[in-house]
Amino acid sequence: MADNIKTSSYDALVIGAGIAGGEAALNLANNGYSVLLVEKDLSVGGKMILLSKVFPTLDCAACITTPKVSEISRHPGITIYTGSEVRRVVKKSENNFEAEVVKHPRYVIEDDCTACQLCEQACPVVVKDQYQYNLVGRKAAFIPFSIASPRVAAIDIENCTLCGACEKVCPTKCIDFTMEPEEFLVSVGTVIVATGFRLFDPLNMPRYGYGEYKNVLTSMEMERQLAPTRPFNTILRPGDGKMPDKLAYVLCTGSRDATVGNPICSQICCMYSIKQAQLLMGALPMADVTIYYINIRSFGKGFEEFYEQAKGMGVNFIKGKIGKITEKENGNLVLRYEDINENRLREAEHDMVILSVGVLPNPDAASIFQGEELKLDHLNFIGQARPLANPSETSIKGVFVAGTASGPMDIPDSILSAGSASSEAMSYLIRKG
Amino acid sequence: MEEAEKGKTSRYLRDKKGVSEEARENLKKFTRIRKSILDALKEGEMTIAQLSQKLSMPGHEVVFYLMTLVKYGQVQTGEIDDMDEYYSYKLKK
Amino acid sequence: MEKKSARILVFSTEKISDPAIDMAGLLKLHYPPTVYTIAVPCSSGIKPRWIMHAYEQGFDGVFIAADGSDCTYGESCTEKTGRLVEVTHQMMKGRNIDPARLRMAAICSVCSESFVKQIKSFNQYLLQSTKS
Amino acid sequence: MNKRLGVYICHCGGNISDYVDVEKVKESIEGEEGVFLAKTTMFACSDATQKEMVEDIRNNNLDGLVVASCSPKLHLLTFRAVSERALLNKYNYVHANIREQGSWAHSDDKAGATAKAIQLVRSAVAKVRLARSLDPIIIPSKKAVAVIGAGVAGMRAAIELSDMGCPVTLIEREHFVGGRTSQWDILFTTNQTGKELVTKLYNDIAGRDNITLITGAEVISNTGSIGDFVLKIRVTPRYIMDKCDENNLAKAIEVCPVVVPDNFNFTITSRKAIYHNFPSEYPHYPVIDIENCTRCGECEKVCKSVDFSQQEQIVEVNVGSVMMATGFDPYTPGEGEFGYKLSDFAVTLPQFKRITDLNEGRLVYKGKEIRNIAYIYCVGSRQSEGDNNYCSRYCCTSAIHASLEAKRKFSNISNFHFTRGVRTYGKQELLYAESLRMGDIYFQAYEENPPSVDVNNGEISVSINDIMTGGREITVEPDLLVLVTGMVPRSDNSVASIFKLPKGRDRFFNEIHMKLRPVETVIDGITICGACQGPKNITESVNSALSAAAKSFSFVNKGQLALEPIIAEVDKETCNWCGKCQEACPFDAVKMVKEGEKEVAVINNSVCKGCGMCLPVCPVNAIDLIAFSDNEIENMIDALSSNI
Amino acid sequence: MAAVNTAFSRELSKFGAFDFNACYNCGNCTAVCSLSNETDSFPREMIRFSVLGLEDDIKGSLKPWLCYYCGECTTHCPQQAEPGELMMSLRRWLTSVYDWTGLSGLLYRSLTATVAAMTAVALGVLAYAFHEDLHLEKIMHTGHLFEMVAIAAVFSVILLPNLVRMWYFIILKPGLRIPVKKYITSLADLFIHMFTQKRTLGCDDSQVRWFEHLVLVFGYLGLLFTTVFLDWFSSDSAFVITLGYVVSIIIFTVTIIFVGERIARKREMNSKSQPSDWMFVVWLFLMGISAFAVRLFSDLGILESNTWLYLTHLIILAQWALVIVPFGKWTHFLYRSFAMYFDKLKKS
Repeated sequence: MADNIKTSSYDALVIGAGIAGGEAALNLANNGYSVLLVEKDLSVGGKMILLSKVFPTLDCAACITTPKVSEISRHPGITIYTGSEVRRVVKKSENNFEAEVVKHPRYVIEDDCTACQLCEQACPVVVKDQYQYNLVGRKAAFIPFSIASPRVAAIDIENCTLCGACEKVCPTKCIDFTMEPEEFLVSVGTVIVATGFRLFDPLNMPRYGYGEYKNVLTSMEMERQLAPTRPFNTILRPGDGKMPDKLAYVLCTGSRDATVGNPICSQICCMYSIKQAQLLMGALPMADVTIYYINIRSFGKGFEEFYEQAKGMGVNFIKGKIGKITEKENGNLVLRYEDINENRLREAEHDMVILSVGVLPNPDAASIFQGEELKLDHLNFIGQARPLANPSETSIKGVFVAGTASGPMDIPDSILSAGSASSEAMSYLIRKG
Repeated sequence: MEEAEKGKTSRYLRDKKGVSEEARENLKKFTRIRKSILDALKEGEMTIAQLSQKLSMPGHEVVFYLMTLVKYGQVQTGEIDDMDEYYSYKLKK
Repeated sequence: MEKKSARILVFSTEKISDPAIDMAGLLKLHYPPTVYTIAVPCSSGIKPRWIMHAYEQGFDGVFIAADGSDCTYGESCTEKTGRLVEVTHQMMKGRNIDPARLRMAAICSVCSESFVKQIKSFNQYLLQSTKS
Repeated sequence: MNKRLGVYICHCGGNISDYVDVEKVKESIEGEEGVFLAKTTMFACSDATQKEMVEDIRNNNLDGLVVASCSPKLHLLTFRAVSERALLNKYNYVHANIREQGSWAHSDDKAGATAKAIQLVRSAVAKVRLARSLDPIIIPSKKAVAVIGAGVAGMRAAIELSDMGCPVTLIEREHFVGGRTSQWDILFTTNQTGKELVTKLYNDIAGRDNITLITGAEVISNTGSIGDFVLKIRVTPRYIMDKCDENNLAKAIEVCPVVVPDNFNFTITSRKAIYHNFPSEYPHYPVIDIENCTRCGECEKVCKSVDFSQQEQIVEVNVGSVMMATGFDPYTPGEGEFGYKLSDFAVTLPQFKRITDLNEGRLVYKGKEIRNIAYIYCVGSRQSEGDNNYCSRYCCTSAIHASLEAKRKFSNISNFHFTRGVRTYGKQELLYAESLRMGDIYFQAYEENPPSVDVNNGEISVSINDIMTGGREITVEPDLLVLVTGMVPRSDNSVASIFKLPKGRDRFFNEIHMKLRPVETVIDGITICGACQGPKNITESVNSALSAAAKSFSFVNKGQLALEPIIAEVDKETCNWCGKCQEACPFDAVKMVKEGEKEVAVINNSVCKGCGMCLPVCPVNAIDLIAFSDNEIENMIDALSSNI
Repeated sequence: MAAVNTAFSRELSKFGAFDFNACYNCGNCTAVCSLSNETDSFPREMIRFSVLGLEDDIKGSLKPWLCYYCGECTTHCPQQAEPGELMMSLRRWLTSVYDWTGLSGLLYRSLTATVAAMTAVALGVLAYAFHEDLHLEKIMHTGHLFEMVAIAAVFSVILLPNLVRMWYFIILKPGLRIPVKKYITSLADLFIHMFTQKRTLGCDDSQVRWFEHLVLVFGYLGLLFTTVFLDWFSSDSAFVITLGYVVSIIIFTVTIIFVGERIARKREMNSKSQPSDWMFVVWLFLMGISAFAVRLFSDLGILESNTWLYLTHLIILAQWALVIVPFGKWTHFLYRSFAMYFDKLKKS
């Protein structure tokens, strides 16, 4: 393999092409720097591109993301590797980092694919569609989602039966199973870590019955049901296909909860739940939506007004954390909680429950840095060396952090943090160390 | 290794690494379920609850596979019932 | 032949009301297909003569989907749009055109439902008034 | 007139073609005047189709392009870029929205949707026939940035810009730098003090040649726009010479007979007319508050550095971009609002922070030792009646942090928090948890039923119907009542009105788009950051400051700028200056110019935003907006009203 | 209108409560508690009262006695505010409130005082024994007499007045009026709860705990009955002798299990044991095993030469009867049953 390693150099390496990484890359490129943007997923845009609408403006997430994404993908200063991983980053000296990047085979020649989807039609295999959060299936030959960028097919080699049907129908003959992983050795002047966050997995909270009770969903699953490219084309209970009319949001699922190891507030769940509640009131005019909360944290610009607006629309807000959920025979769910206002234990029946899952650190990022250690904070987010005056500095000089890799934040804050990281990266490059 | 012919490369990889049992099983399962759902719908429109009963398949599995068939254009959504609760589904002509 | 729907020309604004009209489509909120939209930068930049031209070309009504207080070009937008509507109303009276065939409403960037409601009622009005 | 047009009608993978007969649209458009080729495509935005368009344009020498697809908000820029790649001027591209305003809006009426699509495409064709090739307006841009406000955001931005090699003028209205941060003692997250942070930043700034710091300075006018702002700045002198003996100055302060409330300490203490805020304040030497000075001359007697002959100066600064970092004011409660002004022992949170900073060992205020402290939250924020509907974001954490610091610094402190629901978002939650564990007591009420304050013979009592205790009325009699005041926009609005900066509903400066362009304003070349944009803590302010620095830098770093050429145009023949357009223009882009004998209106290309507000007011119809001319609009209307 | 008393949480910490100030009032503890219901929602309310120091409200509440400490609340508390332990501590505190002598509170708060009291009783027994020249028969006779007198005295002088005080706080002070007839018709509940603790069955954890407890109660009452009324140590009846062996075996096996669990900290409720909890179960064990040994030695005819054994048993017995029963954890047995009784009365 050693002979096949390609070498190249850029001014900056940005790890993660979510909204923060994308913004940071654009800022750098717009100021004349060359950027390598590496994304482990098949499409850029991170979690945001999969959202329905965004608070508090209710802009459609895709409509904000796609112009950015297309600007990123067309920018002559930005090279994007999707389906790729940064294996190792070593700091050789100031303004001189060496990174090992592996591009996993997509088994489709990107330049030749016209996204005609004939391969997808032809493929006989159906597996869970991770981009629809497993609510429906997808083929083993597939385009990740309709607004994916690049909008190019890929083969899910784990599940492919290598029947060759896709190859037969492909008009441009762009499917190629002989592809091998490509390795790149890249030298860069600075690195921006924008590896984002993980969502809390509610399987770790068995008392909420997620996984066992099919009508208990995570907020991200609901987000997909509400998105323009939604899986059911309407909102249905995954348990039996019923249109729900009494929905509940369980806030602080996996946040502010020491028993699951996450004592901090995830900062976004209150607002995205309020947003989803508003969208649900629009999509299902007859439905009741109740939000069970400990404290509503609508702290940002326009957030409090957005919360008031939801109350005005008739969303119920009940102060009390849900203790446990049980399922009835008809698939409805009984939620047990203490209504703090009434100082009383209550049980409420809902036909669909959405767990507003919190933000957890993404542990992958730190381990790729060799030599100098990229320090994490005590919550396992990327540590900020000087959080007040230099919020994007990390323990390694010349490595900067953008977005939720350093802690929970909403989209505007992620974008500002990306601006901050790119700004510091630029002055680091100009200063020469 | 000889160069695989363009458009027939799947064979190359099949020879090289084979296909996992899991992937095969998964394909068989889907093919079987798809057939059973499509056969059931040949008899007429059905709701998910009805399909679930007829095929003795848990509701959530019916939702998953049926919606996948809707997504790939083999089944289409019909009318919603009077209670505005369940849609019925039919074969796409 | 009786018309099913009135011909309405909508002046929307690129940054504020046009996105709302887009969203109406996205949400599949239906309105008559004889409603056409021309997007301009700001509702206070619509010339009365364009509106008059539309009537001459057979449009039953003109609807200004104004920026309202959200206008990115400044707070004076509402007032200025109001003034041009006033001027146009005068011109319409001069030519014996029912002033109610010009309507204006502030449509914010997420006011899809309100847009559709407005258009439907305008359409109703126009159908009724042309019948009589 | 464009004669060779290419028209592409998109299926959008069924999104359009399921409801609109795209083939029919294509057929009916083929016969239109000037249409050279018409095609349908599955996805117009796919790379493959884009490549095809480029080739079609080049091979056929097309001079106009229409794509009928989704909303222009999504892909206008995409197809403009396609035109450019085909060497066709991008303003010869016109977008027709037949999805959001076609197939989707009329999915209930396929025939109607198809008819509408045809007319929409025809009107786009009518427009593109008249389209002109336009070049962006290129203007030189001065490689320098003015940062207004030397608080933590402004200082940090200045350093960053300086690092990027961009000269900076840092303008501070006060005589000392550091803004609000210099007023705080220990800060949350790092345990640094505000003073330490400001000191570090100041030293950093002082060591740089390309940052000019002007204190006591106020921007009084701007005659310029992006790339070339010309700011006039009034600089109030310190009345003290640069090189001065500190001992003598200390004496001068001592002898000054004038005593006024000290705003640095939020008026809880007083100072002299010659003063500095704290001993190591930056810049190092004091200043004479000339408004309150009686010119008694006592200070001159003990200190040679005092110099009353210094004069106010007007400085002119020329920069390519301006950054606003003017910060916030703490909310001032109304008289009687939660007992404010009714008792000496009702203070605001900023005052409380100064009180704890100024005390050592025991917490004493106005001669009384303070043991029990009550905090009322959301004072001036989340008002159900009042102007401030918004949440001020920082105050929960700030109050909890201040109360914990008081507890750590002084013995026997009990804290009682009267909240509206604690909002320690993110990692700040840990502070709340710590506060609870330290025994602080929290109450909560909703907006309808806020806590009430009684002042009786100087004794304060605070009562609340605590929802966490089943709505029971609970009363605390504190020694000190702290009103946790929120952030409000600066009361002095003069800078904003000079630049005509728009404000949001909350009266803070408004960005163009919270997510797409979060630090830019509708006034090109002016960026905003820190708390002048809305409540923020220090980290958040700095993040926005650095973002704004990068943005401002991008306006100036290339030495020139390209501006959108869609602006107003005056027909000098028809115009006979009446001034109405000038009145209508919100950006001051119209000037009267004498052309020989005639007075005519002239548009300043680099200032005009192309809103068109000047169009309808012209009594002789002498103004058109490029790309929205009478001819274009009327032809579009004609096309829309044509028969199918 | 209520005033806050921050001193109370410091006071409560002496009874074993800790970290309950961390509570942010989410109500999760109440929601996961299977004994909590719409009419009686706890433990959060009790935590809140404790944080604010609303002593009167706690005194007037039966909720601390309605909790059987399965530990679910503590396991799931997002703030790790130890609600279960708080409820336990409130029971200890209430015991001290009900106790007119004030000794309960002293013993709970101070380990030194407890050790001193236990030592004093032991020394008293020894002093008496030496006074009688270690004459076994005499001592045994007095021992049996002591048992009867102690039970009567402790109950009438200490426990009965304390129950009246409890009644005062729960029923009289809040101004509840309950017809006498109700007192009589509700008695059944008192006894059912006293002997079966059937409420524990509603708890979420395994029912083994309830069964063990039930067996222990019957074992304990059986031993009491056999030794005091059937005079087991001196009896010749084969039935009585066997019965005594059986019940004492029950006591020490069950208590061994309990001690083992406490050491292993298997259950949430076991993880934060206070000295009073240890003492209760250890002394119960010692009682069982020493009584067993005394009778065994007597049957083997070697008790005469082992006077120390009976003395040990008597010391344990005296400590039990004079310290643990009137002032220690034993009282929970009584107060809990009466709590259920009063609860029934209140709701009538």
